[in-house]
Amino acid sequence: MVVGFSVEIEEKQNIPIVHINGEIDIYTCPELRKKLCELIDNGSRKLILDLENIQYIDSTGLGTIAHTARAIESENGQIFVISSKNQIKKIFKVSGLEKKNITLCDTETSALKELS
Amino acid sequence: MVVGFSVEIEEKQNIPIVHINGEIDIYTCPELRKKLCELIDNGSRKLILDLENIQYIDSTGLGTIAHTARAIESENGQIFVISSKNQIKKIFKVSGLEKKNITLCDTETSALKELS
Amino acid sequence: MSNSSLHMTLDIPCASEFVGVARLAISGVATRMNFNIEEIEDIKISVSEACTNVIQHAYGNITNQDSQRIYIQSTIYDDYLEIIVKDNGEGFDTDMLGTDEQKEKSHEKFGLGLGLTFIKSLMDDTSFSSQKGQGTTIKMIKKAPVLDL
Amino acid sequence: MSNSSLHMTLDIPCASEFVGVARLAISGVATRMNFNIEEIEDIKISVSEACTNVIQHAYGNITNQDSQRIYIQSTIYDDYLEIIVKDNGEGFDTDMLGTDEQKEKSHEKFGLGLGLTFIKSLMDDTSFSSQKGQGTTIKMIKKAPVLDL
Ligand SMILES: Nc1ncnc2c1ncn2[C@@H]1O[C@H](COP(=O)(O)OP(=O)(O)O)[C@@H](O)[C@H]1O
Ligand SMILES: Nc1ncnc2c1ncn2[C@@H]1O[C@H](COP(=O)(O)OP(=O)(O)O)[C@@H](O)[C@H]1O
Repeated sequence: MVVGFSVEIEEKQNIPIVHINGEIDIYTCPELRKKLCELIDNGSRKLILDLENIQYIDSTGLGTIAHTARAIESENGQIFVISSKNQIKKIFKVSGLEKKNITLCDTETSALKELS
Repeated sequence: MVVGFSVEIEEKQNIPIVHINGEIDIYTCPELRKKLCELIDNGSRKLILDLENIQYIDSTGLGTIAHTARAIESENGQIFVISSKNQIKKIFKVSGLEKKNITLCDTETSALKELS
Repeated sequence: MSNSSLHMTLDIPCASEFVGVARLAISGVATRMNFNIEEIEDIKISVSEACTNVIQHAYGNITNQDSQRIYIQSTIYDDYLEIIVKDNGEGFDTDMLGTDEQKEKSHEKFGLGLGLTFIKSLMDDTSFSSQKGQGTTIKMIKKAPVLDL
Repeated sequence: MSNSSLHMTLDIPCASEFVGVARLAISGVATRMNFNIEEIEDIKISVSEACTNVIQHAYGNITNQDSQRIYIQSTIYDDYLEIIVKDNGEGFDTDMLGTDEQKEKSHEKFGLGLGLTFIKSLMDDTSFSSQKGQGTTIKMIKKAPVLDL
């Protein structure tokens, strides 16, 4: 089954949590990019991206996350990515993105703890 | 996601309940056909087919069910098919199979009730 | 309007394990057209039925396995999806469809004569052409969902 | 051994909405080979990366949209799955891969130069060929799962 793509934003402890559903690829990335830009334009410098309910992500998705992280880097901005899936951890490792201001967390709770 | 195909048999009130998982098509039908033949060869004349967890069925699957039903028809054999999904009800309707010794039920409970 | 920019072709072996591949590919196309889950199911079943017919009937006496293929084409139009399933098999006399002789043959082969019935009832338009020795082509159309704006 | 009987070809438009179709079709093939879920994910990502590269890089200055296609071929062998992703685009000088100039170009286009890195790390073997004016072909191999018997 192909699932519809959606990006929903919730706020906890003043930090936007971006819940993403579906497949993140070259087709759906523009929508994600737009939402992330809006958050940054509105002043967010810490973001949580919840990837628990995505079915797929590739380099296009990681590219979008990396560009967002780079845009807020000089202002101490940080992105926490929630995913417990091995496949996603694996491609983050291959990409080498984790060294920067991007942190992988297993759960929302641990992401919020790191941020507070 | 493509799910593996499996056929598992459970017995309740002396009636075999055939739980089918995955997609029933020309590729998986031979396995289903084999299991149903075994049950009939072992003397079963009433069968419950649980289609609640199938992702797909087409005329090949209905053909297999119809042939099984026909094989036990002369001995008052009956097949109860469990499915609450509209799509499956629809193709049973189109096929016209329900008129014979094949009955569609929404739940296992109602199938067992009809049989007792 | 030219729509070859929204045209897909899938060429698979005439083998039962590949029918699922055709189903997956076509469901990907249908999803892009905003068909709902039930309509996507209708389309998947119809494509499967057409492929199943090729496997069961098209290449009966042709022994060169390598040339036994199923061609699935789909084109997205503004208001409908067109799907063509084609083979280069033996072909058959379409006049015999619906006759007692055909029904008998179907039963012999473990079929119910349901394949074409399903396609006709699940799709909005179906046309069938076959030529002895040339192969068979089935064209089916599903109308695009009307979006509430 | 001839394997054309286990050969599939998918021909899709060079458009982002069709990458998911390629992914679905190839996952169908991979499932038939008993790859596990993680291996199927590796294969899906690799095919997507190759298609994404075609969309982003292959047809830059070619204006005839209708001829901008992506060809995906897969062949099942006894102990591996071979996948080829091909375009008829501009091609490029493969010597520049890994150079600073290429990295800069990648970044301009919103890329990270990750596509080929991903493919190389997720597949067992990868080979790349490209000719200016002729197009680009990437061939990848994933070893079949060894079944415990
Ligand atoms: N691709 C094909 N090549 C040759 N004959 C075909 C093809 N598709 C359908 N037929 C013929 O049309 C008949 C009706 O098909 P169908 O309604 O699907 O029933 P069934 O497959 O159960 O026999 C088949 O029995 C066969 O004789
Ligand atoms: N199909 C193709 N056609 C033309 N150029 C390509 C193709 N695939 C890859 N390239 C070239 O190879 C480079 C590296 O690709 P890749 O590792 O996927 O990184 P990225 O796509 O992020 O730039 C691209 O920037 C591009 O110049």
